[in-house]
Amino acid sequence: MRTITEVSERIVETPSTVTLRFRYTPAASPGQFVMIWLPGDDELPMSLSYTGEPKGVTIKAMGATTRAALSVQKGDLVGIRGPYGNHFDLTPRRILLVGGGSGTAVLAPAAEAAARAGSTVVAALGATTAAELLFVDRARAFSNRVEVATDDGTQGHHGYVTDVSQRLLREDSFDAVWTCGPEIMMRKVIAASEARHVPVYCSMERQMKCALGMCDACALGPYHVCSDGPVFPAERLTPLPEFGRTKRDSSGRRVPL
Amino acid sequence: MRTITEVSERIVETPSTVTLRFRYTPAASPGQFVMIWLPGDDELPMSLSYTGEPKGVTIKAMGATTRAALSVQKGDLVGIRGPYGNHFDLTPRRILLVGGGSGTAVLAPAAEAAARAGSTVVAALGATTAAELLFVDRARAFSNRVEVATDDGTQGHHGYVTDVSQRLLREDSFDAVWTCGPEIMMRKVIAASEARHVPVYCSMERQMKCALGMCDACALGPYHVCSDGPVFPAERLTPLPEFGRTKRDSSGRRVPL
Amino acid sequence: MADLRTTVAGISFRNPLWLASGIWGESGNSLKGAWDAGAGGVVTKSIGSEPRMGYPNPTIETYDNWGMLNAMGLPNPGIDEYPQEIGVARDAGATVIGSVFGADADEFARLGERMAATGVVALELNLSCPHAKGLGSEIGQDPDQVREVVSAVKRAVRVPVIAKLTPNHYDVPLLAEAAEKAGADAISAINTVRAMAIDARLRRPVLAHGSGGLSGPAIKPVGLACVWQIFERVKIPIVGMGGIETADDVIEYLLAGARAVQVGTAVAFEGVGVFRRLGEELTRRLDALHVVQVADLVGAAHGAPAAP
Amino acid sequence: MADLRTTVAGISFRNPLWLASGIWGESGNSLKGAWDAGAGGVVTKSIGSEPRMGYPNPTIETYDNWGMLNAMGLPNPGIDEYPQEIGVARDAGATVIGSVFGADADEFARLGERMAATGVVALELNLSCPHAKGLGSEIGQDPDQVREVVSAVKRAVRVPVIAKLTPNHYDVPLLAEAAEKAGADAISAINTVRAMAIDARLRRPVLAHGSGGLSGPAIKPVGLACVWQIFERVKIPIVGMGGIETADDVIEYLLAGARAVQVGTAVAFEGVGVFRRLGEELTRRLDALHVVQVADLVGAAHGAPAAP
Ligand SMILES: Cc1cc2nc3c(=O)[nH]c(=O)nc-3n(C[C@H](O)[C@H](O)[C@H](O)COP(=O)(O)OP(=O)(O)OC[C@H]3O[C@@H](n4cnc5c(N)ncnc54)[C@H](O)[C@@H]3O)c2cc1C
Ligand SMILES: Cc1cc2nc3c(=O)[nH]c(=O)nc-3n(C[C@H](O)[C@H](O)[C@H](O)COP(=O)(O)OP(=O)(O)OC[C@H]3O[C@@H](n4cnc5c(N)ncnc54)[C@H](O)[C@@H]3O)c2cc1C
Ligand SMILES: Cc1cc2nc3c(=O)[nH]c(=O)nc-3n(C[C@H](O)[C@H](O)[C@H](O)COP(=O)(O)O)c2cc1C
Ligand SMILES: Cc1cc2nc3c(=O)[nH]c(=O)nc-3n(C[C@H](O)[C@H](O)[C@H](O)COP(=O)(O)O)c2cc1C
Ligand code: FES
Ligand code: FES
Repeated sequence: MRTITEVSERIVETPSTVTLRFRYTPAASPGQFVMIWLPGDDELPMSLSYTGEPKGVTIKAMGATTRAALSVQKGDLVGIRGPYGNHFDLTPRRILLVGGGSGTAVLAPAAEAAARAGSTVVAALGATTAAELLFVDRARAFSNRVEVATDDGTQGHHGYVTDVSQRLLREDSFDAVWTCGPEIMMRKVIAASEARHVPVYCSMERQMKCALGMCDACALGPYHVCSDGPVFPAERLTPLPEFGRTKRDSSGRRVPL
Repeated sequence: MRTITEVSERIVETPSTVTLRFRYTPAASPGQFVMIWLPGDDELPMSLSYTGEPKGVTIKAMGATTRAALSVQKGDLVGIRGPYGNHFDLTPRRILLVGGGSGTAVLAPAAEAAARAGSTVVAALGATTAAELLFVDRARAFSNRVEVATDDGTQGHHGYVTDVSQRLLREDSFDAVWTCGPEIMMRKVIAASEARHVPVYCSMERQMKCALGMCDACALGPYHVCSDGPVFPAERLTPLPEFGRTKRDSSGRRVPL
Repeated sequence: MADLRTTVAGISFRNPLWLASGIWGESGNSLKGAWDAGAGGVVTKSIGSEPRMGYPNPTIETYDNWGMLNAMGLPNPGIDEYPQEIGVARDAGATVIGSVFGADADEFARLGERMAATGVVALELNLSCPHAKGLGSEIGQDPDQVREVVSAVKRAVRVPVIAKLTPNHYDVPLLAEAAEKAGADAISAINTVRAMAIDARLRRPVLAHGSGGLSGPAIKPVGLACVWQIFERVKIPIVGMGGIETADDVIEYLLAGARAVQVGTAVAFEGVGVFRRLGEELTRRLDALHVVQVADLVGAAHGAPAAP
Repeated sequence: MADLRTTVAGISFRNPLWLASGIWGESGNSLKGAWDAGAGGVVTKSIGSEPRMGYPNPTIETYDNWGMLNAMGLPNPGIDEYPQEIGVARDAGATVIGSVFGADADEFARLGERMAATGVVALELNLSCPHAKGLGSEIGQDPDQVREVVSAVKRAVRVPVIAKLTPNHYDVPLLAEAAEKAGADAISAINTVRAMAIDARLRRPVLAHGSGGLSGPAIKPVGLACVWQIFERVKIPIVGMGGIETADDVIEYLLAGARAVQVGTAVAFEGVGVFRRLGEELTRRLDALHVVQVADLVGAAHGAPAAP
């Protein structure tokens, strides 16, 4: 059962990233994802970047389909099913957000909800370049400490967002770290946090087909990212030989990340 | 969806009639029927002679299958689906019951419920012979006027139950007549009641297969007895050329009643 | 307001929603009833040469709201008695399609001729009952026999001939092609899907006949696949069915390639009011989709694959 | 307490509840997961000679709680890579059945040989995928080709060979007979039912591939009919499947003639916990019915027609 719904708003977030908003009424929690079908093209897993009405996804052009998704216009029809998967634990506490690139898409609504529920959120957001930084303004609304990093130094720290998060972990104390981004980045976040005994929750991405915990496309060690995740506590990921190293392609073969 | 249920009690009502009681929880109203499957044998429509728990049907040996039904014992498994069809209107008023043979089976629970709801019930019950009179004691519990007739004069009026009901209609005044029995009997009841402007409700019987208003086995004029009936106001029946004259056999051919 | 009329094999129907064979079609009064309730055409119960009692009960099993299993066993009053039933429906102005079944081409031709003589607008050949040995199903699974039967009937009658196909075949369009080659004017699909119910506690099949045919929502995806594939392989019009309950179901069948549809099990689940509701819903839905007439949708999903 | 153990083709299984092919079977960890969750046997994803990406998304459509449509397109890592996955499952002690698909008898034989070499207890030949042209379905609908493929594989391997059949045929037992004659050690049935979903508003098929295969509760009556009919025509054991969700579903398949069953779609609807729940429910239900062992139910509904 898909719901065919109209894109009610299209927001260009960065040169490579757009947000699509649409009416889709099933209840969703931050961290969950939907399968979004671009009729005539592929169907993709996308975290909800807005979990209230109208819901929204924020898509970064990575390959053919996500590039096609960028050309979806207001009024176009898309197919939505879900939401699927687990979500972030919103118990109030001190949370450090570490977002890399489009990874910030799933962290933003979670942080918003956590802040509303009484959490204190500090955000470290990274991108290749200033123009690609995502949701910095949105982060300023839920956090009074937002630090950014760019690979080319065009804004904030010149270097990796993990440099920033490492510093924040030293300077401040946190009850939890939430992160989403390239796995190599998340590995670094985990290493730094573990050193300080702060639990880390990673939002993972894998190829998805069924999103129902059936087809094995998203198999990650003993887990299915679609139904056991996408949010995993770090201690479940670090023992996995594939974490940060390999994924499976559409055929199920292991390939380097 | 059938429910397979155990016969919890078996009561021999007359030499040709037994009641089977069984647990079957779906709510039912007096007048409704179930399809009762005797595994290894046929499935038959039977009015509920008890609509509360345990429910019950009262079966008279007519042909091969109903004869087989008589040998069902306590503890045997039967399949039940339903209840199907409409039911008697239980608004309190003065009701005359005219039951012929096993027709009394469906009238008894209806009269009980009506009496409980405040109706006054007068009952005229007929059978071929005294031993075949059905539910006379049960009728005495809900009615302070129960009159019987037997074809052979072994009890009550010697002759047809319609002689009795005609007299009662003359002697007393009624808001409604409920009847079930051979159609020729019901035609007579209708004629006498119409003369006195008392509306009549007849519980009809036809061959049934689906009981879902689909297969046409129970077609009666423009009606399906299973879904439009089995209870019909007389004015719907009298215009039908088949009423009291023909029925359809299993092939759908019209045959004399 | 969208125009619901449709034309199949040169015959025009006031709407595309026909009563399916075997539902309400044993008696003329019921055919009339379905017509009065808004059906665009009414297909008779499948009629044979002789009266047939059908199988003993249980003849039906239901599955929640998604399916129904039946093995009625083709009960019917036989072609000698049946014309009086059709008379009742025709007197009421109904557009009647006469369904027949037989054991071989000769019997189909003789029955077809007599059925055509009752004044039905078209014949539907039941080549597809999944639970009546020797009566349609064996014929209906063999392209050669389909061709023979259709040819024989075509020689015998002048009304359009619709070949009703089974889904229980590895290549349903092959059967449709055989029918088309033999001169069939239209295809209808699908009949029920071969199936069975067993009771775990009683350790026996539920239906007296053992196996039966599955109908209702569960077979809509099966019917759509058949209609889609038939549409790609024949030119004659298709009447689609299997599990139709909503206006969207109707539209899906039209998009797959049907010019009209039939409704069966929904009559049991909802009552004959389903025809009026579906007609109204369909009009509203077509209006909302800016579709002017039913014909504009026929086969319109072909050539629009879901992915490049 | 009832004994859930069962034997199929001389191999003994701790219970009759196997993981069906194509569900959780692409990775060794998942096979291990299903085993750890209580499955009595785990069937691998159908593996081919080369890595295959499968069809693009959408590959799935669901229907409330009664069915699912899929056209995955047989994605699989290929037989070169796959042995390492089986290794993971075998190391965990799982009883693994290796499923393979191919375009002809030669390919099946070569694949079967390599699959057998991984140490699986049996092979399952996927002769029945309804939506992959040239890969099993055409072979699986032709008794001659079924015979050829099974013979070729039997010559190539020593482990038992299970032929998995399609329900999309007018005479499924005919295919079973062909497999039996060619030396198959068991039959498994059914694969999915050919079906399709179309979106009324978008005017296009939902699945990227167009058509797909229906699974889940909706096809249980279809699977039961197939197993029943196969049981009446062959002597080799049968592994039944299609829509199993409850202990009674399992019992019905056993009564129809299956010695074991497979569970697929229920894993999506309920999670892998379905194996533990089914095992517990089955034990309780068998106890209540005074059934001592699974074997006592196999085929027990035959010879008990519902009506005289
Ligand atoms: C649960 C979940 C939530 C997601 N949420 C978002 C989101 O909110 N915003 C967003 O932009 N994307 C998100 N994604 C990722 C998105 O689905 C993929 O980027 C997309 O499938 C790539 O599709 P494509 O066809 O454009 O790229 P492809 O042509 O398939 O690939 C383009 C490049 O990206 C790489 N790639 C593709 N898929 C992935 C992946 N899953 N993980 C890592 N690298 C990949 C390829 O290797 C290649 O280098 C999410 C994925 C999952 C599983
Ligand atoms: C809604 C409904 C409620 C019913 N409730 C009861 C009930 O409470 N108790 C009860 O004993 N019976 C009831 N019946 C009737 C019962 O179903 C039939 O008597 C039974 O089907 C006869 O089956 P048989 O195979 O024994 O008889 P058959 O062998 O079919 O016939 C035996 C004789 O009865 C005649 N006959 C068979 N069926 C009918 C019929 N439906 N109407 C009139 N004559 C018939 C035959 O013509 C023949 O003379 C009900 C029927 C319906 C439709
Ligand atoms: C109770 C019943 C009886 C049927 N009898 C016939 C019949 O006599 N001839 C025929 O061609 N099809 C018969 N069918 C098949 C229907 O006409 C139709 O093809 C099928 O049920 C699928 O449509 P549905 O899902 O809307 O019911 C029968 C179906 C049912 C449920
Ligand atoms: C997503 C999915 C993938 C499947 N892949 C395969 C496969 O690769 N090989 C195979 O033989 N059967 C495959 N099947 C068919 C199942 O093994 C099983 O025969 C069918 O789904 C019926 O069982 P179920 O109703 O319990 O799912 C697949 C089914 C599904 C739903
Ligand atoms: S996407 Fe199919 S199991 Fe996760
Ligand atoms: S019994 Fe089938 S319509 Fe009444």
